[in-house]
Amino acid sequence: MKRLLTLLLVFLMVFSLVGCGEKPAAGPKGNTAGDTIKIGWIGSLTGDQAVWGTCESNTLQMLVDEANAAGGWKGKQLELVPLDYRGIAEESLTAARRLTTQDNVIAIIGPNTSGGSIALTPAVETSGVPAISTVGTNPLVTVTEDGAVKPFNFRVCFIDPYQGAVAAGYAYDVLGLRKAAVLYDQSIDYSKGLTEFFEKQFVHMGGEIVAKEAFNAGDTEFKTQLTKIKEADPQILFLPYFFKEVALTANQAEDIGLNVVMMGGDGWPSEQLMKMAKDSLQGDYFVNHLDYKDPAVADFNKQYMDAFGIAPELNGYLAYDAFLVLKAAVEKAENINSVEIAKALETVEVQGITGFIRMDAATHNPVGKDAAILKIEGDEYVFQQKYSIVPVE
Amino acid sequence: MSQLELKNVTKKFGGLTAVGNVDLSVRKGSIHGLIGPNGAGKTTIFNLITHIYEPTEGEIFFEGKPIHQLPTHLISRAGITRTFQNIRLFKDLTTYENILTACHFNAQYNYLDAIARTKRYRVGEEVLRNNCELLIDILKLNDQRDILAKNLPYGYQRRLEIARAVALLPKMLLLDEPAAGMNPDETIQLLEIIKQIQNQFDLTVLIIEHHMDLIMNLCDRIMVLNFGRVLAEGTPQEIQNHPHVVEAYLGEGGH
Amino acid sequence: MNLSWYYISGILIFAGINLMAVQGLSLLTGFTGLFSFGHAGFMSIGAYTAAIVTSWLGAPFYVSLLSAGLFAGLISLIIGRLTLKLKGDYFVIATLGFGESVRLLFAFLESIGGARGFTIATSAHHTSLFDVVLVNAIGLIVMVNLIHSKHGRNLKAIREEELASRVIGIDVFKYKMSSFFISAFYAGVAGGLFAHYLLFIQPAMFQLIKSTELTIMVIFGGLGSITGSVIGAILLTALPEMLRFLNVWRFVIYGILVILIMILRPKGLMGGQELRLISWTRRLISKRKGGQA
Amino acid sequence: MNVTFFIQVLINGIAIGSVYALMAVGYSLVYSIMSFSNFAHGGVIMLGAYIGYYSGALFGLPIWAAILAAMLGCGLIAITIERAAYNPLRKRNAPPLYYIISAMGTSILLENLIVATIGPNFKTYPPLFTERSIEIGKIAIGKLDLLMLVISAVSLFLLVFLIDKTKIGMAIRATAYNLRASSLMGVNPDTVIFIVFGLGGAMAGVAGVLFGMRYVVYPQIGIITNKAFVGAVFGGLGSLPGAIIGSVLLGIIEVMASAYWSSNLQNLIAFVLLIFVLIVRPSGIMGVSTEDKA
Repeated sequence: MKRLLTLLLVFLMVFSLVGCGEKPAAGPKGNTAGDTIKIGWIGSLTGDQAVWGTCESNTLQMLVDEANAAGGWKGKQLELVPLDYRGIAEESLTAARRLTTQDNVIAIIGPNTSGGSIALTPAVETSGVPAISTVGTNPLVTVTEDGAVKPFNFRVCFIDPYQGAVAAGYAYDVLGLRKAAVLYDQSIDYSKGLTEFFEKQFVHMGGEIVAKEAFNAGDTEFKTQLTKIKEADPQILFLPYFFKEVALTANQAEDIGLNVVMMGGDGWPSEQLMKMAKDSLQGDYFVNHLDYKDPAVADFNKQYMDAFGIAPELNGYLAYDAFLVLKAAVEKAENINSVEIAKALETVEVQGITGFIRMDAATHNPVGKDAAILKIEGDEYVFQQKYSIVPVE
Repeated sequence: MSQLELKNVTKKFGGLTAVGNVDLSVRKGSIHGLIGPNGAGKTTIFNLITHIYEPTEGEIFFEGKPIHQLPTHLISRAGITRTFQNIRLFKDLTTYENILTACHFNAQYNYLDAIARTKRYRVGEEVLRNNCELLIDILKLNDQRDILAKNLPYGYQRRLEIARAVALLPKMLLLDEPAAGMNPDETIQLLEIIKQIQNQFDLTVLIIEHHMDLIMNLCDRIMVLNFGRVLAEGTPQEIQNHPHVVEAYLGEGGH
Repeated sequence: MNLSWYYISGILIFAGINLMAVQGLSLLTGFTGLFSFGHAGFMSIGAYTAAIVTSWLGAPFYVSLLSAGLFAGLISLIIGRLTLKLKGDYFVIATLGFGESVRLLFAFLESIGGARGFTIATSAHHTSLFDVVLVNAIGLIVMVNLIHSKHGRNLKAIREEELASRVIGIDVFKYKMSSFFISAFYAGVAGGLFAHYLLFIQPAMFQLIKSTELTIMVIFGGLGSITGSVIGAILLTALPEMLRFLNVWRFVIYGILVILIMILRPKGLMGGQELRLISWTRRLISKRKGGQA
Repeated sequence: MNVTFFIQVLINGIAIGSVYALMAVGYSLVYSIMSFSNFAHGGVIMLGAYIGYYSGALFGLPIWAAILAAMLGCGLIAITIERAAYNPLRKRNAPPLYYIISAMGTSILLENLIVATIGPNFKTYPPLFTERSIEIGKIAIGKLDLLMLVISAVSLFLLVFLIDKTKIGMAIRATAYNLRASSLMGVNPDTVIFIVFGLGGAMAGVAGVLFGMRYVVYPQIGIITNKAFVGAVFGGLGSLPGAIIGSVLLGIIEVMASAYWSSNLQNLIAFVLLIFVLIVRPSGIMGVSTEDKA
């Protein structure tokens, strides 16, 4: 007993002494760039999100190289420090702790999940380094549960409510459809969020949800849900999830003879979607940030194709915009210091590849970003119109 | 008065009768032998007494109380324990730990006592350790105390298994072929040890064995089984002269 | 390279959280011989319990940890009652089914955030390294004392030979239940620490891979060795961070290391041996004293 | 809901169940011999899907040839895994649960090896049919589903035939009965284990190609085998017919739960049912319960 007590005391004393040093000083000082400007990135290079993560990291490396070739920012060369978090939320916190204090980055871009983006908040707030989420769409990424804005968390994508509402509005208003069905991935918050706000908006406008079915990430068979949906005889089927499952759903809908207009969000567009299910998706719509015919988009697409031999995913465009937003903030800030950059980010305005981005200081979300509605016709995503809506509360 | 009583006990596996209508009565303080050719159902009887198998029919009484519905660990708590034909020691524990573990009945303290290391725990552990030392002395396992059970020579493994059984301070000990694989010297030693512990701990012993010398020297009474049925029962002299036994078992040329 | 203490302490906190769960699992696996692939389930139950207790009831942090452990333990009693009679792999599979069920259930329960997760009130305590060390130290003392008692010995006996244990009067089922309960309690407390470190939890954090990682830590360190579990938890938590220079290859190497340890040191790093840190330091001290005299 | 709906759902269930069955027989074969759950099986299936994809995409092989290539490739891979990760444990008589950990290490290794070399991108098989389904009355059946059902049935039939009726099969069954005793009967357990892993791998190859053809190929598809695993347990570990029946049953139960109750609970029901089945029949539907022998 005595021996153990002694051991315990020694143990505790050592650790509590060291532990005391951990408490942050009042108001973080942040990191200031040295000879180079270090930008951190957290995303998936392994795990089931790696497709999107790899595209983000490729895009950023390409942009960093390009910027360096052009003389860097404010005369300083850039350096990208990419860290893999396997899509596991808690690993993003450890990665952020490292980036902010060991690598002394002036900002973090990523990660690509809401969970990861929320999990790293304590680290960025302790160190005073801004984090710009690429596709973390959960409102809680940038605000707390009480609605207070988190000083160091930003994002460049839509939040869930907006896309869902846009899809509902377009289906009801423009396409004139009244009976909708939804199939969603209940294990990911993106899909749940879109579903919730699609439903709210559609019902509010006077439409009816005739079927609502769910599946879990990793599932590949949706025929039973689709058979149920077919029984309910909807006019439109909303599929708020990512292209891999969208393609499987569309093909399987075809298999069971469910022919109905389908609609989705920004998880849809990908070269892979067309490869897997072009025929099953003819005449279907999705909400997106950008028009693929836009010259800026086309340039980037070509550049990316040349460098990596594969078309970029949506995350590439958003990583691109996160980079532009960061660049604008660095230029705006007096010193290349992370706290000052975070301050500058609050009021930044840039013409991004996914639209015009104006950061809202009260929510740290981009506002005024129009949603584009695209239709799949042949091999093309055909731009229909810009569509915006004020979502119901 | 008999300490252990089997009444019309039957065990069937599927359609096969392993033990059929066996009546057995073991007197307190006696050494009772159980012999018969392989597959005669001897070990099955042990398994039925210790409730490793559920009897298909029949009743088992120990000290007048029915035990055939008690789970195995309560039967040993009631005072019956055993060894195994194919030796089942705690292989990765030392001799000392094997015995110490089996002593656990002799101290009563709960989890909280153990966690807080209360006086009850310390006194209890003291008792256990003393018991354990005593057994190591009696069974002459001093030189083997820190050797892992799996590394012990065969004879010592058998001996350790007996020590572990005796550690429970049982009233009745069932020994399943304790001398199997032993040379004559070791067998004689074993004989002495069994006699000694039977005396010292006031034990009733039920023993399965193929070594006829050992059985005939040791036992007060013997039961002979064949094909799951009782062939004969009696004193060693009676058994040796029993015509059926001579024919069916001893005649086999045996062991 | 200059290492940052903030980064390292972050790893150590996770190592400590894992260690808490691994300690319990070590009792179950290393000392009782039962494998579980469902302990992420108990961790998640602990995490949600602790989060709710502090966020909704405003209870103090350490009270929430205790309730996390107790609630996870309570659930383990129900699950154990139903499944502990199963043999070998069937029990492993039942625990796997339990772990997945719990995760799917949490994702389904909208009142606690469903798949989107649960955010802990900002006023709640934030798990520090000190908390983690303190809780683990208490956990270790309890565990070591338990193992060095007749109850610990009975568990080891069950691990070695179930039938023989029954014959020497050990109530195997009851002891398995206790071991399962204690391991679930530890996992629950680990979940509570985890929730208050991240201040945000979601069901996706408690996938099957988490359960298997915990089991790998126990076996990597060595079955039947608490020291091994400590080493296993710290080393394997830190390993992916240490292997970062390998980029996408780091989990290839991780996999290879796991196989190599099984093949080359099938008993794990410590394999039933305890590092006698105390006697070792004492010897060192007495030697030094001798030298001075 | 009407009869057509029921039949449509039932067909869906059998189609899913047949995929599970193809994956589950590999588990079951290995379990029957080595008594451990081979968690690396999912990884082998994943590799099978890639082999099928590349034999089609790079060498332009037709689908039957791609399946053969995957069977051969996966058979070899499974044997290699046995040699590298399990054989050393067997030589040391390690308890079955050590194998599980080694299997998990292998599964982590395989998934990440593909991520690191081929990359995380999704790969799609070229479409086999332009018209995707045939309609019988009001019921539509996917041609791919049908093809898959046929291939699964044929390969499962061949496997069962092999185990039940041939000399090799008898050796395998003898070994399954008792690994050590079989060597006394003149069967070399090493050979049997070699064959069993080869066969299990070959079945994994078929499953991988069919899976890839019907869905999509990516490094994490091995995770779907968790369901196949549940199917094998349903049926009784180590029993081949059990694995097939259990898997098909699981497929049907899943879709029925989703069709007549709630699709939110589909997976939850599968796992809860798993625990329930184990409680009621601790060795599965076809499994043999064993009594402790003293």
